[in-house]
Amino acid sequence: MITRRLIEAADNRGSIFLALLAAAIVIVPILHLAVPPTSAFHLGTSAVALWGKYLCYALLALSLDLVWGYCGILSLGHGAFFALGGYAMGMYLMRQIGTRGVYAHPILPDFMVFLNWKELPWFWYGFDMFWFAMLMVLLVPGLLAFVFGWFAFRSRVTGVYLSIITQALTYALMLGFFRNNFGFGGNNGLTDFKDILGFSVQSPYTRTVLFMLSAFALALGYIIARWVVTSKAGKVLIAVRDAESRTRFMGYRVENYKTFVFTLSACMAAVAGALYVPQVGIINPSEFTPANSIEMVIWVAVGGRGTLVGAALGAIIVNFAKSTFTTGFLAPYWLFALGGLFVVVTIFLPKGILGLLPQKSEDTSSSGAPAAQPAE
Amino acid sequence: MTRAELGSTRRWVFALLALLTAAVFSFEARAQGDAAAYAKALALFSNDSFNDTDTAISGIAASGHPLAAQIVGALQDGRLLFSAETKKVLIKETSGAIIDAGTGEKLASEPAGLSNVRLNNRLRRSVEAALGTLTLMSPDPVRRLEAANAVFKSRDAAALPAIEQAIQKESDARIKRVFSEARAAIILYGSTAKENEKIEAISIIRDRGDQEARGLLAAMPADQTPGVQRAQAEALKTIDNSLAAWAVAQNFWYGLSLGSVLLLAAIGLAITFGVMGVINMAHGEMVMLGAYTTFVVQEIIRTSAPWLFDYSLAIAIPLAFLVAALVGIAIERGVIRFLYGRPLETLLATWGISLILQQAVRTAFGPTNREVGAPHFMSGATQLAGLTITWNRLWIIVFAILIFGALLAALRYTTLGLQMRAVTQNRRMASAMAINTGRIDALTFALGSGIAGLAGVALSQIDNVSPNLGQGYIIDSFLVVVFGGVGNLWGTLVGALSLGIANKFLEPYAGAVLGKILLLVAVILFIQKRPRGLFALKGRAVEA
Amino acid sequence: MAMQERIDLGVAKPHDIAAASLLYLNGVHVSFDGFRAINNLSLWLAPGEMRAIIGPNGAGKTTMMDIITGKTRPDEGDVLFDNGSIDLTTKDEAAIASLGIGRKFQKPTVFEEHTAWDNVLLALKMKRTVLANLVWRSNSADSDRIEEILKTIGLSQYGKRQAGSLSHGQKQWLEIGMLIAQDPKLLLVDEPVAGMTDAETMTTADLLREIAQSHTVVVVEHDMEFVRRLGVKVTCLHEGSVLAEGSLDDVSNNERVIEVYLGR
Amino acid sequence: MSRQFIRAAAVASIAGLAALPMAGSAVAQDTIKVGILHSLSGTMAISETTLKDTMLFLIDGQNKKGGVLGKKLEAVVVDPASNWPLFAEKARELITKEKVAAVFGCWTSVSRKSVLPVFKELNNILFYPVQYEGEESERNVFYTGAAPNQQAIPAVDYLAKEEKVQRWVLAGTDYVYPRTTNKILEAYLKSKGVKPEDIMINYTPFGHSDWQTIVADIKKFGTAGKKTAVVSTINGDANVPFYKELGNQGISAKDIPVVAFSVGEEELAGIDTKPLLGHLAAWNYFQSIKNPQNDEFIKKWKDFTKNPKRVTNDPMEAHVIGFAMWVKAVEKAKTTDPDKVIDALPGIEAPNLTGGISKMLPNHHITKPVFIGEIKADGQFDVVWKTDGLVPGDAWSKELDGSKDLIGDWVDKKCGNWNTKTNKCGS
Repeated sequence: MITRRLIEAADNRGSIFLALLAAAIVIVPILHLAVPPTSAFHLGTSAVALWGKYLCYALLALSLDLVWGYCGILSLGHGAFFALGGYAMGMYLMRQIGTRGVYAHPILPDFMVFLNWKELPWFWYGFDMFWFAMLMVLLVPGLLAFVFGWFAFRSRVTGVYLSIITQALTYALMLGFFRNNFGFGGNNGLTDFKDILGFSVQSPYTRTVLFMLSAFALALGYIIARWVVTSKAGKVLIAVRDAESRTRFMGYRVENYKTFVFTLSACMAAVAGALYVPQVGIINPSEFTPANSIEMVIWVAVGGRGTLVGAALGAIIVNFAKSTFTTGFLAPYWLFALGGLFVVVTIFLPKGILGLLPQKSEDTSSSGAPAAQPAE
Repeated sequence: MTRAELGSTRRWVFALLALLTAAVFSFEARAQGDAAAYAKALALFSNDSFNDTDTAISGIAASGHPLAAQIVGALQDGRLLFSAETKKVLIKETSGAIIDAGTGEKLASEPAGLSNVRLNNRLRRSVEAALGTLTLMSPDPVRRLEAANAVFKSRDAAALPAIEQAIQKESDARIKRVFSEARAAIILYGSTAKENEKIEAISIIRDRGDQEARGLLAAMPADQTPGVQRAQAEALKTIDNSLAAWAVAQNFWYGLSLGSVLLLAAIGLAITFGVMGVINMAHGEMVMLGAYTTFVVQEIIRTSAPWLFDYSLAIAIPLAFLVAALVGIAIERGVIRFLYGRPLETLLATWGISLILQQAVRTAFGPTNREVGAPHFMSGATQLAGLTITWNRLWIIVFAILIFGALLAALRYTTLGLQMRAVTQNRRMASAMAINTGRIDALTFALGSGIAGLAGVALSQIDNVSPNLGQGYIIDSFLVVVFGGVGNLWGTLVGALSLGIANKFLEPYAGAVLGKILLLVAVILFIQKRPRGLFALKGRAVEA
Repeated sequence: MAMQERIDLGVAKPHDIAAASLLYLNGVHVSFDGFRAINNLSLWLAPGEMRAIIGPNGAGKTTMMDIITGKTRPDEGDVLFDNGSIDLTTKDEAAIASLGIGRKFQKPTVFEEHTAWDNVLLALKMKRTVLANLVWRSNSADSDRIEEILKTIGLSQYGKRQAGSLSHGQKQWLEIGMLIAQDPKLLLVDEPVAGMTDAETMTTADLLREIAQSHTVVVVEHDMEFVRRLGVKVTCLHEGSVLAEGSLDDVSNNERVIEVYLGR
Repeated sequence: MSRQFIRAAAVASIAGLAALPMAGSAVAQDTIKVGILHSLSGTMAISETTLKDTMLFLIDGQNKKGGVLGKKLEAVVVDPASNWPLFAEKARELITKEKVAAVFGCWTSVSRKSVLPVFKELNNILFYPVQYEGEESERNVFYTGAAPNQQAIPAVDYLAKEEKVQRWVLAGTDYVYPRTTNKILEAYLKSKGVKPEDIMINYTPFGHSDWQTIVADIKKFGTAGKKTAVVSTINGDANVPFYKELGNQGISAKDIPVVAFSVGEEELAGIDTKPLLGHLAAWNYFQSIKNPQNDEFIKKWKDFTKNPKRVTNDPMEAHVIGFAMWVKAVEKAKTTDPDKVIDALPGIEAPNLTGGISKMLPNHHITKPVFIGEIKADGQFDVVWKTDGLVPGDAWSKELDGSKDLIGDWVDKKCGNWNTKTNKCGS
């Protein structure tokens, strides 16, 4: 009965989570658009933009939890997929600027004119079409994850080794995107966006829609992730996490499972990135920094690894704290707080915040067994 | 002798006499004129204008005045003073005494309102050239060598008689060679020399064979005879060939030096990660602490015991080890020991520690870079045949090798090393044999951290001492250890050196950024091929 | 007698032996960093046979299993399966498992966070692809089979317990159950009774004998009582090669075996 | 499931409503808020922390003089943590939540680019104090740092004239500022008759620390017989190892001088300056420039920071000028309303610290003098050359094809990229 109850408990948590998202999708537009700005109940642009960003981060954390929490793959390079998704969206947004750029070039983005480029590089073709850009949002990071995973998992690079080469991957991409010759705007990245599908990215309506889309994407991401982890394949993933070679001896092609979940996760991260870019208005290579990717892991750890909901929650909590901490007199202490969080969570809260929540009495009574140690 | 011839002879004699008289007269006139020119040139110094100073330098140098060398020397060292009011120019001797440059008299006291005669780069070159001509006969061989090099660079035709005289007198073969090179340079750039003289000069320069010789030959005035041009082209080709061969060796040296830096950064990690299996993301911060310790040591020495400055690094080495090791013990006892067997959690916790340490150093020392000076034996470079070897790089390579050797010996021959290996191989068994495993863990971690601290001392010589110092090395260090094979010190050595050398050989073709990217990709691919690195342990123990 | 058989092997054409064996190892060598873990090991198993492997620590028993299951690649030698038709040295673990070779580890390795039921479910013989497992839905045929296996290994009432919370013996049985669920042609069982009580040991022996009726089984074990209870042909390994082969009594009376076990 | 869903949704709605008053607008204050948007942590803290202190110092000084329009100024400090999206978020927070009248901030171009849409959308004012690549003129931004024509081109002119340099190494960190500056310089040098083979361009990544190969290349390039100089747009952290390597490989300023655009007093404080003697920097301000305003400023600054060793530098002066201009503009407009202040700013004059009067131009750049300084042993600069008067900042470089016809004019044309050929805004 434990399994069922566990699933039910998770379901319970999950439905609260989905309900919250649904509520946000309904309430935020009303408060932002319908309630007059003078009212105390009006939700400002900055709050909508901020929460939209948090939701993107939550989706990113969810994708990371899917691989780390359920399959034991600690990716320290998930920022790369997030950023690639963001770049694909950014490229679309750049192409939409058209002649409104400062140099008024009909095709070339400003930074290319600026560097005396004469024609559009081949990899920028097609990004003026929304559908193509959206396809690329999924395809490029997905393909990278697939190829990387295919090689890495087939040669059984695991644990720390994998973490280190994922880090090297995002580091290499960072160096590459910093290069101006690469054709993605170098250090400045892509910015100064105007329209998305003909709507101004700065209008309150677009912002609201983007916020709703982010919430929706998070909900959808959660449902997909949940569907995967509760399927039999999900059981295989957990089996791989806990005893990889045992799984292999039972005839499962572990590398296929890993590649699958890694690719799926990368696509989710990429969608998060694509939604993030129009809301924050910039994508640049610093999103690739390994430090960023490591920070994402702590969101998951704070919320509770292997819980999906916890990961999303952790992302929101940590980023909310970051927004709060980086203003005013607390500003110099933000890194102390973040660093302390890393230490405290790993030592004292191995199950994250969700682990702190009181379990339902029926769960605790029946499971007399000691809780299993989280394994790598 | 015919009349006519006689007449002509007489004419010659007259002419000669006239010439002689004129010469004597002009000599006197020149002496007077010189004194006037000297005074005039000297006065120019007080105008505080770079152009005037330049004129003044050449005027003083040409004057032949006994104080000339002293004045130009003082100018070079910033000891030439002037008074804007009285227009007097004064020399401040190294002893502190003040001499009136016009009269050569010693002044009783330093007048008020003096300022330095300022120099810019162009003037520094003029000073150097002037000083070169003036000090060719200096009794000090070092000065003579400097002078010869200065003339070689300035190629001042006026120095030719002086340098020819100097060649005659010179007994030191090395200086003599530089003198003749300088003479050759003057000949090549002058228009008066004959073809065979020039061809000989070319061969002298060719034998020098370095980059400067090549530059000199390549930029020779264009109006040369075909023979000279041919010799020039051949000499250039010879130099180019030898330079190309040396360039490969030089590149290898750069790679070795980069590799030794990587080795230093990674070797502590080879202990904590390789031997203990602890993913210490705060490793870079240990390096940073070592660098800051060096800074503090130098700061104390600067304020309280400046004569010790050349020993500052030697003093910093044990202190940096100690500081980093103590912080290491604190981290191990405070955090890591709760996380053994959970490598990924360790990674996160130590990353947190690294953030805290960075911000702590930023709060304590400020966010800006800190100045760490180089002791004089670590500044500059030496020429080893065609190789330029910079002293600081050489010392870092030596230092890295010493640390590596010491560590290897410590692990092999000391009790601590033995116990360390015992604990890492079989913790329970070691514990059963009355080894205090907790103590050994702490000490092992302290050793790894301490070595990182030592790396910090070395890196303070070539990199920024800033709170971000460690961040730049952490990814590279991990890659080195993983590439070399975890748990194998030799693997780390080979890994570091081969990555360093590969990087340096890629750099000329791909550029610094792309080279680094290519190398990262290569390492990623390599790890796919050999997941456990170059020197992987095999057998049952690995999977356990 | 063991010597006799080895000579026979030399005379008989390896090809014929391989064709008649489910598992056939000939002249296998493996060394780790210069240490020869397996040294000219030759061994063959007839289909349906049950074989016990004994030998002191470091004799190469586990390494032999690693070789068969594809975890370790031999430096040289033949490892053939299914009447010599399949070369195992070219396959990886998952492929070998799919061919029908199941393995139980020395240290019980069950999926601790899964229930006993799920453990068996994961082992159950069916498609192993990602897609098939994503869309798999529970059905009565599979459930019945799992119930049956749980019953066989005596864990019926523990189906919903987390495997991590089972006792040591129960974990061993669960792992055997998972082997049964895989329905392999060949079962490799590494020290199934280590750490078990005497009663549990005997139950396990009976369980294995039952399994052996429909499967080919290789059991590695130290416990001589247990081996005696199995009552099958015994191979004694030493320093990576076969020292003696025959009935337990023959092997245990073999001089060299005594020498190896007792030392001199 | 569905009942749970509805229940949870209800709970969530209530929680959301309860949290709302917190998001409500701030109450009107009787102070004028000024936003300070400089990184206090992360990689850029090294440069930006000083500018935060400078702003606090300036605001403190203004308040001692009685504030502006009879109100005290209140500094609002945020830490964008060297994270570019966070810059945008913090800018939004400063404007909408804190209701600041103007923001002084940013260092890197990317941070400015990141906040730009926010300032445009919310219509506020940003004073940007750092030398940059130009090619921008925005209504909401006032550029008080140098444009390329106020730093790079005079420096090259100096080298060509005074040092007779004929061969050029353009070395920079690979990002927009060096890329653009080098593009402009390359075009400029070629227009002055320098042959392409006499120009070497090299880019390195941020924080590059192993300069052996590149310095050797420079040495090789520099010993080809023609006088050579390095024009360095190498950024921050990479400079120390670069200069150390130069010194160690025996390249002195006499042989191959290096003129840098990003090395100032603050950076030199972290370098052993012995091997750097004689290398050059081009700035619009040096601490060593002697005049009463500067002396007074340095003294007050040291008092304020309680650190007698604290140095001053060019971006600080830019904030001094920018802040003075903003105060004057607010007083002229008699309001802090951004629209009115933006209109009031062009034409405003404020004394700079080097004895001149800088003026805000219609393109939102200012006039500045240009100085070339040689590095002295004490980490200060000896001014060896300066422009005759003040140089007006060009928003658009005359050397680049894409921008040579563009001008910024927010007074008459109300346009940042007015095309003088087509007489149209933006094309």
